[in-house]
Amino acid sequence: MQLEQQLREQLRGKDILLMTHIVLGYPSFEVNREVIKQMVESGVDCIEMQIPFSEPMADGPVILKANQDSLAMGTRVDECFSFAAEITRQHNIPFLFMTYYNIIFKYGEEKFFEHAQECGITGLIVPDLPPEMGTSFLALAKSYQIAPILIFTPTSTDKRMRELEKYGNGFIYCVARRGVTGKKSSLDQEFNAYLQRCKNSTKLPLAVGFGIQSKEDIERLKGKADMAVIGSRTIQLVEAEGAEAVGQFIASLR
Amino acid sequence: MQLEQQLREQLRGKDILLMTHIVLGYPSFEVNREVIKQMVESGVDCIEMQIPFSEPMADGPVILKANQDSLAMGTRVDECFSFAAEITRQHNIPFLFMTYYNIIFKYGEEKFFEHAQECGITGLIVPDLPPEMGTSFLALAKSYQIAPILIFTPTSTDKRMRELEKYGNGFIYCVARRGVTGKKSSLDQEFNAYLQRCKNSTKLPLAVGFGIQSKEDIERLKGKADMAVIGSRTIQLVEAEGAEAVGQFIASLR
Amino acid sequence: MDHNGFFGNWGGAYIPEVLHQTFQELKEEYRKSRRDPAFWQEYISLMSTYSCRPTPLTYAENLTHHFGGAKIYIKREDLNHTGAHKANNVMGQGLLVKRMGKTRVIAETGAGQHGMATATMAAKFGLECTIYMGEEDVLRQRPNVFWMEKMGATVIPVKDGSRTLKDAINQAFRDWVTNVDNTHYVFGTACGPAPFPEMVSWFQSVIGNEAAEQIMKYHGKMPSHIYACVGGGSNAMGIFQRFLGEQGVELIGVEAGGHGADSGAHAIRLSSPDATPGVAQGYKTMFLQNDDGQMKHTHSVAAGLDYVGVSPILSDLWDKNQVRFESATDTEVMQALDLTMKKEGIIPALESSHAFAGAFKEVGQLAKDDAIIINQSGRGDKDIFTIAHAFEDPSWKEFIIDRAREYSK
Amino acid sequence: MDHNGFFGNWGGAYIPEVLHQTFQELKEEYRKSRRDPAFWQEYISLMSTYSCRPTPLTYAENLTHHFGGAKIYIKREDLNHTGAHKANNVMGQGLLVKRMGKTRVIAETGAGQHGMATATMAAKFGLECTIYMGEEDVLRQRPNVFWMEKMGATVIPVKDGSRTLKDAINQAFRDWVTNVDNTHYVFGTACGPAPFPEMVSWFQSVIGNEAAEQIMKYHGKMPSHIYACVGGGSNAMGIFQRFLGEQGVELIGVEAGGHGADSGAHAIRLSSPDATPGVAQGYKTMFLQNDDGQMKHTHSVAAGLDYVGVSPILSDLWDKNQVRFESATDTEVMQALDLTMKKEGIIPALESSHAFAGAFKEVGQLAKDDAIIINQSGRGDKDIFTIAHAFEDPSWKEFIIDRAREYSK
Ligand SMILES: Cc1ncc(COP(=O)(O)O)c(C=O)c1O
Ligand SMILES: Cc1ncc(COP(=O)(O)O)c(C=O)c1O
Repeated sequence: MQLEQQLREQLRGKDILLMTHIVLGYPSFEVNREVIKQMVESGVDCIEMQIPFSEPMADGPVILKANQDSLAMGTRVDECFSFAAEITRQHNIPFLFMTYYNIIFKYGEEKFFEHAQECGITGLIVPDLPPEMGTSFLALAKSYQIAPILIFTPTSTDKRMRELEKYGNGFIYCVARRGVTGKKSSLDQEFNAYLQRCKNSTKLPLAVGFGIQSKEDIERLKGKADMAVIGSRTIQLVEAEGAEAVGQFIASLR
Repeated sequence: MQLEQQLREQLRGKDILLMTHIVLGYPSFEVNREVIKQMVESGVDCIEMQIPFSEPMADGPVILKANQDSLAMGTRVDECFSFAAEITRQHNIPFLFMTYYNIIFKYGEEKFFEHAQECGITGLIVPDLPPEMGTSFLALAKSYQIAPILIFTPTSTDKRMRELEKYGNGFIYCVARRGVTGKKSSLDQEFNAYLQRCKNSTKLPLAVGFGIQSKEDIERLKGKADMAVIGSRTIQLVEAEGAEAVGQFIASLR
Repeated sequence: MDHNGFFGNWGGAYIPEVLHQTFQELKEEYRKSRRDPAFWQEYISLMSTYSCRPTPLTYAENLTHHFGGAKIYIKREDLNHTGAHKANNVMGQGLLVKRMGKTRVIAETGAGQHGMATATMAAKFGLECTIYMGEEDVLRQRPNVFWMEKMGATVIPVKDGSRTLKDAINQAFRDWVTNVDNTHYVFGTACGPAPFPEMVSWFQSVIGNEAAEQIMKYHGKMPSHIYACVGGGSNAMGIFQRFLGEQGVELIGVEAGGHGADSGAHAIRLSSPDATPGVAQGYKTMFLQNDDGQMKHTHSVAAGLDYVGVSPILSDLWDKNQVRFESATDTEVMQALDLTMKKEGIIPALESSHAFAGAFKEVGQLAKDDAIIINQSGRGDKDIFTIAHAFEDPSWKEFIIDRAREYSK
Repeated sequence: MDHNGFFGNWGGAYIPEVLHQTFQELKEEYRKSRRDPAFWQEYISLMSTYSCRPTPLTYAENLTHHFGGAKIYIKREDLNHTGAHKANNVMGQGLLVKRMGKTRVIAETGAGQHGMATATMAAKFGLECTIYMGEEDVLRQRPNVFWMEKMGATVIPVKDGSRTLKDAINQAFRDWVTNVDNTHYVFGTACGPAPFPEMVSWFQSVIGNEAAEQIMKYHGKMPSHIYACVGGGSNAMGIFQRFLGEQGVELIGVEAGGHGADSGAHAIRLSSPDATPGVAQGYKTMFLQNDDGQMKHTHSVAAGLDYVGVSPILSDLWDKNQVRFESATDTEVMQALDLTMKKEGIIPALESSHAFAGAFKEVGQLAKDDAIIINQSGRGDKDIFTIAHAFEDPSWKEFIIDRAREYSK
């Protein structure tokens, strides 16, 4: 409830919210720090921080490489927690963890939630954990008041959406298309129909992600979604032009 | 009968006869001519001239190579006949053709015998023609008065020897051991027993071949065989020391 | 399998939401087919006209005398079309694909055997086909890549991670979530999200069913031991299932010992303390991972065993002490291969040679009137580049150098 | 076969006298075995437990549709242990060797398949083994040499003559006459002195016997055409025999057209005027020879068809118009191979691909309700070096160059 309320408050006076994605430890925690600062200052409303995993099966080449490079430089899960604690103290927007289930499972589910809560994390995105596999996870999410972000996809039937929504909290993550992160999505008529179906299936705020890359994309989502998610694009930007370029890019999206 | 009589005549006054082997066209007909001359002058009693064949399955490496090289230089069957005609006119010892059956078959059996007779050839050694396969061959041999030389081997049973002898003429070629031409044979006790079996099986003169290489070998055969056959040894000698060396070598054997 | 795809504590289906619907359809088709005797009949008839089923059970007389213990029988999956048990699984899934009306298949491959089998099936069934193969494995198993391409498949070398089997699996999933509508992912072993572990084991069960009948016919009673190598676990499950619960039959899975259990360079999940429970590649099992849950690099001379996870069904049987797990090192495996070639004129795949090595360690102590079965999951002549290399055969090296000289001109 | 080993004008036993006795024993053992039903039973049981008999008959649905003519069935000798029909002959002779009490076997080999099969049999039967292989073939088929050596055989490259199959045969005979007491020469095809042509054909007859039963079961009537490649002629004899004299079954032997019938670079004995009757390698048949009776060089992309002679039994059937002979060029053969891989997921050996090429030229014109059988004598994955080379596959070349670089260090 915490996360949903916070987002709804932020939505007052804004057409649409912006969520961005960073991969922790890539290219370094240093750079993460700077990027987040710029994002927050440029008006990002929510940030998902990915704890890297060696097998990121739902990620495309950009984020996949970021995961691997981060791990190759020695990033540990505990460091991700410390970093989160630091960041959430500094910035007053919601921060989420995005990671694969094994990171949580191996850490110990309850311990993970406990630490996440201590670190000020308000939501969790776990792309390989459908609710059927997450009974204890969902129960813990409830007791630790951390929103489990469920995912709608273009292949989800209405029935499936209604089922997912029962477990969801904070917001629903609508992936814009089939596939992995990174490639551009065409936000066409078919997409609009799909988004309408999503809307009909939940009362939670709707975030749209996967391939959202430009002001134009975001304009198209206004009125149809509550939050736009920028993923791979900022990672590429940092790779190409450095952390400094992020602020300007984010500002240009609004 | 011609050949047998001639050999028996030559045997008068000699302990043992010598037969030598040359491969026609190897290293050239020129050299063949010189080698034969030296052989005859040094007292060789009989010469088998091999018409080369591309598949000399019963020959060892020395004669095999001689066959191949002769063919590679273009030796033709008709040249072998012309050469034989020339040589038999010049020298007054028996000359035989040795070759594989395909040469005869392809030439035409009757035509082959006719030409062989015209060229003064008195015997034929065909190592891949057992009498069962040679019905017409044996009949032609009889009518053209050319001796078909049959072969006894250490694996021949007494029964088989008696059978072979029925078809044989001129002499019997006892191969000294299992195997192909060229390698040294040990003329031991077992060999003596075998030679005795050969003797018991035929009234024809006995020639012993395969691996006879030295005066010592020939000494051992005296009294047991009628003729010793020198094969690969002279070919190697010509290769190593030239045609001139042959006369001295032959002389040294006696 | 419970309704969530678990076997005891293991298994499940940890899949991206975009695959939910396609898994529903797959499970439904699988359930229907499994209930339909005509399906199994069609499957058996396909396997006996296109592949060589039933595969023989060979009595290894010379090896038996050599070790002087129990009688050694070899189940000859190497005689399958394409040279390994992988054909059983692939042809079965091919029939399902036809029923589901999909037009494209994808697969991961380690040794190349599963890729070969899938490319073969795709050619036969007229399906489009893409094979993901770790770059390192592409290098190890080039001939298989050549044949896959010749059969019309596209082979994509995977350059991420450790560039082996697990990375090829991730990449195949990435393809699948993108092309889910027309594409079926032909999973190659008894791992991955449910229903794959059970479904693959079902298709492979033909091995054990035949073996049971054959051993009764030749030996008159059940075997005392059955040995199978364990990569993902499909050939092991294939032969084990029929004998589970048979009195007096011990089932032994042989894992890849690599440079040794203590070396860190191996792929031993169940018979060493190096693996811990985890969730990856869509399922929960014992994984070789670090304390953070990051997967470790593995090593085996056999590409097909060089994998971080293991069938959840085997983890369950291990939990329940119904299957014993052992390992064999690269060196032991090469020795077992050498002996088997010389004594029986049979060339097991490097993967299968693990089962032989495992059996050879024990068979001498077993009673002479008992029999054991070794599952020969595949043939080794595909592995010429690895095997000739591992034996350091000098004339092989010379031959390759000569060939290269010709190609470099 | 008459008592001198002739089939019409062809055959016989033109052997050095030293072999007379051993041939007597061989003929006697063969005659006894042929009369003894227990022998054939032992043979069939060996082949069904050690190799994969009966081999399947596969309906090639896609090829059938592609050509739009008669139904195409493929007899799958490629699924035999060691990958070719050669196993049938070798295992049969192995049983005879055991009965004769000999302890050593020798063989010639062209493609390497017969050598592989013989080395395998020798390992299984505990016999010493020496394989003669033309030097050129050693180069073409190095992997087979590696495996033969690994199975304990000694492989001797033959450097005489054209350094191919016929020279290996001569060399094997030279070994035989030397070691006749303990050695049996396992002749690899339906050629050579009697009783080999008939005896080898007898062992191979298992192919046609199975095929007849199978085609009746699947197709309900006899096939209209049967295609087999013809090197020495053993796989062709193997499948043809059973159908000789069957009404409406046409038998077609496909020879190696090499660079074309007019090129002089081929191995066409019966379907071109280039061959004439001759006697070599122990038997009388149609040989590719010059006017003096010297054997010519032959050429084929398939080592196993690259031979100057042909089975005397086939020459006789050709004389009597009971078998029709055609040829396929190297180019046609590569195309047929390519198509078969893509359409059916099956990789015929280059030798066998000749039978496919021959059939593909005709099958489109044949009635749809008829069926043809193509004898797939072996599998092509052994030929990777030749096939990848012939297709000029660039990544294959690169791979070889990389490997060589590693070995040259
Ligand atoms: C011949 C062979 N055996 C065994 C395996 C291991 O797989 P599994 O454990 O699923 O049988 C492979 C995998 O590629 C293989 O090719
Ligand atoms: C696969 C295969 N097919 C055919 C042949 C030709 O032999 P044959 O004509 O005796 O069947 C060979 C010979 O090596 C072979 O390996």
